[in-house]
Amino acid sequence: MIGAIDVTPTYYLVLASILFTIGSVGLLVRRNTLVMFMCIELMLNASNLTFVAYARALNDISGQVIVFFTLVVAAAEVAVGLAIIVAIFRRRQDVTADDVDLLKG
Amino acid sequence: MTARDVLDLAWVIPVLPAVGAAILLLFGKRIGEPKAGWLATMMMALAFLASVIAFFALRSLPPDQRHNVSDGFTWIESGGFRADFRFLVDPLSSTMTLFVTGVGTLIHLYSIGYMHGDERYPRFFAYMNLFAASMLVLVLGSNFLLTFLGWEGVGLCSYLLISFWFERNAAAVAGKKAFVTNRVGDFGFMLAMFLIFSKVGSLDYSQMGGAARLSQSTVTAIALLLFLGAIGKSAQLPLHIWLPDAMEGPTPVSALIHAATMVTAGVFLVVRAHPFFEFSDHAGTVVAWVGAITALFAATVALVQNDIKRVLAWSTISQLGYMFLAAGVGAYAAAIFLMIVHAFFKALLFLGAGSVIHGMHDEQDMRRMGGLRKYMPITAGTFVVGWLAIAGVFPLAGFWAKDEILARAYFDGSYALWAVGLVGALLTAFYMTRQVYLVFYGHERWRESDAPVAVEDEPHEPPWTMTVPLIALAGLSMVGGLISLPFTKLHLEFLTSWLEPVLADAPAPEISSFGGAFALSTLALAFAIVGIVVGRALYLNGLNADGTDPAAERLGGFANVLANAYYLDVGLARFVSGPVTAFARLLSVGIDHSIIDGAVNGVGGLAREGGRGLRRVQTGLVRNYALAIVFGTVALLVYVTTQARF
Amino acid sequence: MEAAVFFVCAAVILVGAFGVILARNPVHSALYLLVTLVGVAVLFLQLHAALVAAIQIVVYASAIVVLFLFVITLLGVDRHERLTDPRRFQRPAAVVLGVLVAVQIIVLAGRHWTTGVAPSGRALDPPRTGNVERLARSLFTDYVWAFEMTAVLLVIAVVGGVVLARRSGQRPVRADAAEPDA
Amino acid sequence: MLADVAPVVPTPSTLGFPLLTALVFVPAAGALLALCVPHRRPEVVRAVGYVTSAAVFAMSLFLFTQFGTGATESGYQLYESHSWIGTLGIRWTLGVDGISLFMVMLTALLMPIGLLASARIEKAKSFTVWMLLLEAAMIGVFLALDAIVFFVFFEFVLVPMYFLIAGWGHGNRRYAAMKFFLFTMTGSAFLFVGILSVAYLYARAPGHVLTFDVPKLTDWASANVGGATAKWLFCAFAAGFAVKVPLFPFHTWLPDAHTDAPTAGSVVLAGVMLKIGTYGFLRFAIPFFPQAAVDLAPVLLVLAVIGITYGAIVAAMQPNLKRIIAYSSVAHLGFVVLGTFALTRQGVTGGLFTMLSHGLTTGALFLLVGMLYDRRHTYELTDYRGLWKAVPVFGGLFVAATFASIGLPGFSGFVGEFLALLGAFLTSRWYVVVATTGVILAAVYMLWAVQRAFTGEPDEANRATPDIGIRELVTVVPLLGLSLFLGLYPKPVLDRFQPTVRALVEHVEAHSDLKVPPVSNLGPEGVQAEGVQK
Amino acid sequence: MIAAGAEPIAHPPVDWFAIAPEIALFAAAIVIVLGRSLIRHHPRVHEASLLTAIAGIAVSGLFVGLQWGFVHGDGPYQAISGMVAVDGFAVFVQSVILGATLLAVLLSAGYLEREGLEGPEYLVLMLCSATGMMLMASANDLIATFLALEILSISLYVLAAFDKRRLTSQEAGLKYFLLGSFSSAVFLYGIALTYGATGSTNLTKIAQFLAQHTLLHDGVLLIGLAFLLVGLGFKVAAAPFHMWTPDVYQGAPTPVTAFMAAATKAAAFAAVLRVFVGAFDAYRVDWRPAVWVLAVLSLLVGSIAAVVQTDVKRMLAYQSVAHAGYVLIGVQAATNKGTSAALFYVCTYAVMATGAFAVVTVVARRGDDRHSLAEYRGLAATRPVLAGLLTLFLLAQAGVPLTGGFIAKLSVFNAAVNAGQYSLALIGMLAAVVGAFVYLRIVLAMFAPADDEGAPEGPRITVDRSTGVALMIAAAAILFLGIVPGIVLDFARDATQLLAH
Repeated sequence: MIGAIDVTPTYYLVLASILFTIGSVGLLVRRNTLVMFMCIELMLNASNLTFVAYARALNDISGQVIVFFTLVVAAAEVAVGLAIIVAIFRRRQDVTADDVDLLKG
Repeated sequence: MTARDVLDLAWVIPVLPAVGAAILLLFGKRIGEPKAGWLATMMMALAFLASVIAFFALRSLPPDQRHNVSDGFTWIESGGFRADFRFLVDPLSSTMTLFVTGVGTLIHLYSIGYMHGDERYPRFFAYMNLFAASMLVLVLGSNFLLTFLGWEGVGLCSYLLISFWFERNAAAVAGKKAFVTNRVGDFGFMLAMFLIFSKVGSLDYSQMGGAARLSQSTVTAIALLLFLGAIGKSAQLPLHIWLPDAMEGPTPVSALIHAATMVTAGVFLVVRAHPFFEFSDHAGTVVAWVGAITALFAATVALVQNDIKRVLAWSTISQLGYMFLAAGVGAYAAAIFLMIVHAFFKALLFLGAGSVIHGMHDEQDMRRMGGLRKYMPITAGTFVVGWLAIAGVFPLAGFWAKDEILARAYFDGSYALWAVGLVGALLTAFYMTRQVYLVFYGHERWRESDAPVAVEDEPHEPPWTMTVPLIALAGLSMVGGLISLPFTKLHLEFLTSWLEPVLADAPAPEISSFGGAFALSTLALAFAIVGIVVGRALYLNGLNADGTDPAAERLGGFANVLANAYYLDVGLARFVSGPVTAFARLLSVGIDHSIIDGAVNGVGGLAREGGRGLRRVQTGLVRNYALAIVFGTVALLVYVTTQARF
Repeated sequence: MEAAVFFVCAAVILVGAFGVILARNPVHSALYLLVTLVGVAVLFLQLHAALVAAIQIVVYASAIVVLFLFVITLLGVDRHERLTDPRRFQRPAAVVLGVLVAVQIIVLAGRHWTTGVAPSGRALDPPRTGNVERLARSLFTDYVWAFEMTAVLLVIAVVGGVVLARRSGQRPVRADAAEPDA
Repeated sequence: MLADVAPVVPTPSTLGFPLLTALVFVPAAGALLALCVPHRRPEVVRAVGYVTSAAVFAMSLFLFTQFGTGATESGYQLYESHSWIGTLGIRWTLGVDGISLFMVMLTALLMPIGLLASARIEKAKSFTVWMLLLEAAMIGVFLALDAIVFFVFFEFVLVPMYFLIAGWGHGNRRYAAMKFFLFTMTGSAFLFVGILSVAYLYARAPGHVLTFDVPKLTDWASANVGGATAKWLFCAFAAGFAVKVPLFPFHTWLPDAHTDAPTAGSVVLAGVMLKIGTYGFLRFAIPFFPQAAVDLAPVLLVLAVIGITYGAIVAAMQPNLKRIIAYSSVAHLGFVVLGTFALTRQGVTGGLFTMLSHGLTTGALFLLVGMLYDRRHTYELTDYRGLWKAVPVFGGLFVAATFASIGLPGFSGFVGEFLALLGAFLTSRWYVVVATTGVILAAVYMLWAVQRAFTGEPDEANRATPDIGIRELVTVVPLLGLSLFLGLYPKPVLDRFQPTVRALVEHVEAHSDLKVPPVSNLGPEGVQAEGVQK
Repeated sequence: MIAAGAEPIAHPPVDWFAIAPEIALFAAAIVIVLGRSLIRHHPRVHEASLLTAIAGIAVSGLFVGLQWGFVHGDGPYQAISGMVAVDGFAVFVQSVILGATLLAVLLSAGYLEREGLEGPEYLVLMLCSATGMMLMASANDLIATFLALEILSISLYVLAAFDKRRLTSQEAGLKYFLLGSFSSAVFLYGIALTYGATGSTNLTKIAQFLAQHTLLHDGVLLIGLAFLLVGLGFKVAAAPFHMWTPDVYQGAPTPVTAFMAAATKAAAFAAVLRVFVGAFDAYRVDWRPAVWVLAVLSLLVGSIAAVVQTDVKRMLAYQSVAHAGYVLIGVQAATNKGTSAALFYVCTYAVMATGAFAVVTVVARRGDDRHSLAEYRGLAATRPVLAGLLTLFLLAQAGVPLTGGFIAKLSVFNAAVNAGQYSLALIGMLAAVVGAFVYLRIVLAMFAPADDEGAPEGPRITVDRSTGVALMIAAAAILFLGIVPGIVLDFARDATQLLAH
């Protein structure tokens, strides 16, 4: 039954879009900076999935190549991002984003 | 040098006093007290001399060519508009210059003594000279605009001289009041000039014959607007309010400006612009009635005044009313005639009053005078001449002038005007009699007690510089009537025939019956004598024993109304100034500050509020910022949805 | 078969994603993230991207998630997050906007997700043989410049990490300035 | 329609040296020089200021002698044009015509006077620098014939003035300075968009390249921009200039700025800067869009009339002497706008003359009030009393200035107001009837002020006030003397206005349905406007 | 499973000349890193790093100049598989970035010494960030743009958080990082969708594709476009994606703020112009209104929010949002005129912003936290030259004539009016009025007497040599741009050829 469905790239793309949305909503609702950051990873993954799905749909290898770069970016972001979070934690003993509001107005 | 060459130099006449004024303004302090006065007087005398020369030069021309425009330059020129700085000498302006400079010289001379010891002595003569120059520009101007220059110049000098003793608040206020009230008239004058230019294409007097071709409404509008100017300057109802207050100025000023010359400028303007009044059907009537009513009104007010100068001031208003009455009925020459003789006797009266004030150490209240003829015989004598002249006693100057006006009104068919004039004449005789008796006869009410007053404190006759003008003016008041006697057949109406070229548009009607004229004169004389007799009867001993005024006593409560000039001034203050001030305050505080500036600041406040709002949005929470980003994204996506091809 | 795999993976991925944003403990979130990453990796395989799938597991699932877990444990913040949000509008608004985004994307894209035309010569290899060579070829020809750019990125990551992580021996210049809330 | 109106052709300078450019640059160079003088040598700074401004005045006199006065010389003279910002089509184009000549001279005259009046001011160095920069910018405004160059100066003028008010003013000076700056900048926002729009409409026409050259834009826009476009653009220009003038209801910055500015600032502000607005109307708004100007003239006339009466009434109610004079400027500039938008030769001439005259008389009044402030440190009328007695010469000068300001015939103010009213009467009679009441009101508020401040017996504080000094006399007397001279002999000025004004009015008539009703000619000799034949 | 007989990979020819500027800059960074590691304790390591950085910038500038000569002569071209564009546009933006970097480095030198911060790493990050910006300016492929964006952003996250003594600095770093990554993710997703819709990430190819095909269903493309706009809008700090700006600008070390405002904006706008005006020219009807709204919002929000601020740095931050709005006015004209106007504006803004923030750096003194308006009270009396310079920069930002700011505004409004956008020009001018109010508030404070409310005590304000040089350069540049802008305007005009083929 399920097997009868022809899974076109569109399926993957819709899935990716939902994943992207969940990631962005997660960023908005969570207060823990680490989790917020994980949500960004979800969004990047959604993009990756989109690229790969398009690679398949367009029959073009570029989409897959781009994922490599995304991975590098993600890695670099994680390295720096976590370092920032750690640095802040050292001072404040807390990773809740809402408490970081010295700058406002 | 031909006569025309001489007349081309007419600019000299106003320039002489102008130079005097300039010198005195710049170097007055250095010139010092007596010299400044003498310089000013000399300038006036020279101007008089020049006027006389101009008069004879003009006379030497045939009557129809007695019209000359002097050398000068273009003053204002723009587009099709042009006004020259040139002086017109014709019989009218020549006459005016003669009496302005003549009387002016005498009053300058008088002032030398009168102003003795004043701390701003040179300044006074500077203003006086400036006034004379302005007045001469006014009468000699070859177009309305130049006349307006003089018109405003005399207004300025009037302001400066009324508030000459500006330390006194009343003087300062009076000066301002005079100028502002005059400006109301100027409003009319200016609009009249605009209308004339737009309809006639020029402001030159030589072009005013064109008035004949204007529509009736235009010509009436012009005439009435000019008359508005004249009302302001000549203190006619309802713009008369400034003149009584103007008595705050030094007495020579009152004599020169507020009796003899400046205030008659309105009459001069009407005569100068007579084509408009002639060709208008109704303007003349308006002028005559305003004049008549003012004459009567002012005369009644004069009945109960106690200030020696205020009586004369109201009298001046009244006499000016007569002049307008004359002008209104087309008797322009008669108006000028009265103007001239009025200048003589009213200047005389004012100077006499000044002499009294001088002698009484600045006392102006007639209730504290009396019996002065013993101490000031020359003053008293000349004052009596002035009194009889203004009262219209034969054969003094006033008789002839007033008689001519009343006759013209009568033969014009305006019996009501004539009757009003007659009643006015009676009142005039009465209030002048009252003044003379209060001041020069009766008890010496100025003595506080029976204690003898030190000799130097007693009233005394002024120095010769002051008495000479009195005597001269008294002489003129006596014989002034000679310049125009109503005996056409004998060619004795010199003034009328002299002015004829100017007034060609307004020929005097032939007075048909000499007998009728004689009867009218007799009646007028009778009225004057009645006034004198009644006045003498009431005031022979001055005031009543209890210090009350006999006439006021008989008038009862109405005396108060008269004393306050029918409350016009007060009413104006209360019902016009009050609301106007309130309105102005509303504009400046309510509208300007609150609404307009408030709106401006409101816009600023709006930005500030917006900033505060944005500030609240900027919570400092990173998730909120992300929310804003997502919100923007959604908005963009919504927009994109409207653009996309599905 | 493909459909079955897809739907199972999709379910796993979504469960993982929701887990990330709903788990109260960050450690759990990280683990849910791992679930999602693995699910995505499977889908990569489905899409003929074997190498990418492998890298996904190696770099993402192992390296990155481990790094997350490491930091969580290092900092000892594996406490439960309070569920109440101090800004009450934030969560409903976030959900509404999120739904809107998803709906917009899906509606707009509709059934026409792909409109582009692939350039010739860079086609995927047939599924059986894999794409490694093609991928390498593309990476070192078409994308060689991008590849070189990643070098800068890595340098930054290293330097940045070092700078931030180092406990500086610098003294605060002004106590009040350095510790506004101390 | 006068179809054969020749386009106004600029006459290039034949001097062999760029006089107009020098007029702009000499003060700027002076400012730079003053900037280099050390702080502790204020006397050197002052000397630089005096010498520079005096040199500029001398140059403006030279300009006067070089200015052609023939009846046909209606165009721009001493025209210079050099490339400046080629990419944007902006050229450094300067020229002078009858309209700008006297504005330049007025600026050049008021500047040394302003500096001299401020001889005792603190922080002399920066003061002098700002004043000289202001002079350069203002002269630039009047000489610029490239719309953007004009705008550059128009906008730049704000900066020195802002600093002069904020730095050397009194009272609520910072508020005033800020208000002044923001108000004018708001207006110029519209002006700027207007300028750009005209230039682009021009550039879009076939065969045209982008230019901001005023003569070219004038010729083209007046003939080719019409209808609603022209009206909108006219409004954009008008908004910019109306704030500067200022027209009711955009005037509220003026009393604040004038009152709180230092004396020299007030003099320049009232003397020159307000005229930039009316100058802008004459240089841009009206020639660019004649039909729109004619169509919208009633609006401006109404605002002008409101300004005249309203300004006067509000002035009367002010308790502060300087504020009274400030509000009187609103009224005076109302006459200028009234005359200008009468669009008759007399009206425009009158407006121009009033611009000049107001600079002299109000300048003198502000100088005098400033001296009073130096002595008494107050502007409140209630603090003054009987000053005339205490300071007779000063009082005399003040009264003279008062009457000059009221527009007494014999002073320059009258010539301008009379011509403006006369010109307006020909086309817009009833506006003039209302506006003429301003003549009465002017006397009311000025004389009332004089009465309150100068008459009566002085109290102790006022009695001790020293009279005017020589330096102060030197600042005031030339202004009043000039006002008197021009009131009695305005011909040198009017003659130079004439060709330009004539060309302007003909330009408007040729490109609009304006019909100035011909003045009737009913004189007996049938010769009109020839004066009296001898 | 590489077949043994597979042919070797043939590298595309690497055009070293095309990438020389970036390489020079990055090389300087590497040299500093190496030097720092090898000779750690040498006392002069700071000076050496500084000189290296300046040398790197200089060499890079030299190459940019050479490229300009080449492009001018032989025309623009693409290099390295079409990923790098060597054209006037890149040259212009790179020049601006280099200039801004130079000023920022000069500014930082004194700052680092004053604050006692780790110099070499800071410079490395700044140079790397600048390298990213340079790459962004020349990127002709969305992937290259994305990578460049990440390079510059990640360096800036670290730089923003660099001053570890101040919590505010770290907070700025964290906020910037979280939001920046978020927007990068959105941007990346946009790239993905664009790739799907057009089949390529290469801007030239996208443009060609869109020029040759009319999409029957362009939903995906438009979503992609929207996401690209969000990502880039975030970087240029356009409202409503601007909210990080005030916080980050305020918290970051002031020289970093200057660098962010000046150079980042230039790079980000280069990307905006290349992507929208260049590649998506065919879709101008769709994106222009969106940019219109962004421009208006930025103008209003940036100006109005600054009105009530009391912190000078924050005021300037908000105003930088407004300035983004002005540049967007030029962008949304979508014409050559608009592009060159935007370029000129970016160039001018770089100078004005760096200058203003330089003075802010100096006034903040040791601790970098004296930014409130009260600190500026009486500055004109105590430090007239400094106050004068700040006045100049602020007036330039307000758009006063005879400064570069005026010409910049003139150019963008010029472009807007040319494109028929009268209302936009008007709104821009009115926003400038509000902006002027903000700037004048600062100026007023400086010229107010110091004793009005008693200026807070603090260490003496000192201007070190390199900061002084930076200030002088900025001041001279701003006057140069205002009085004889012709050269730069011509440069910007010639640089509008966006896409090299």
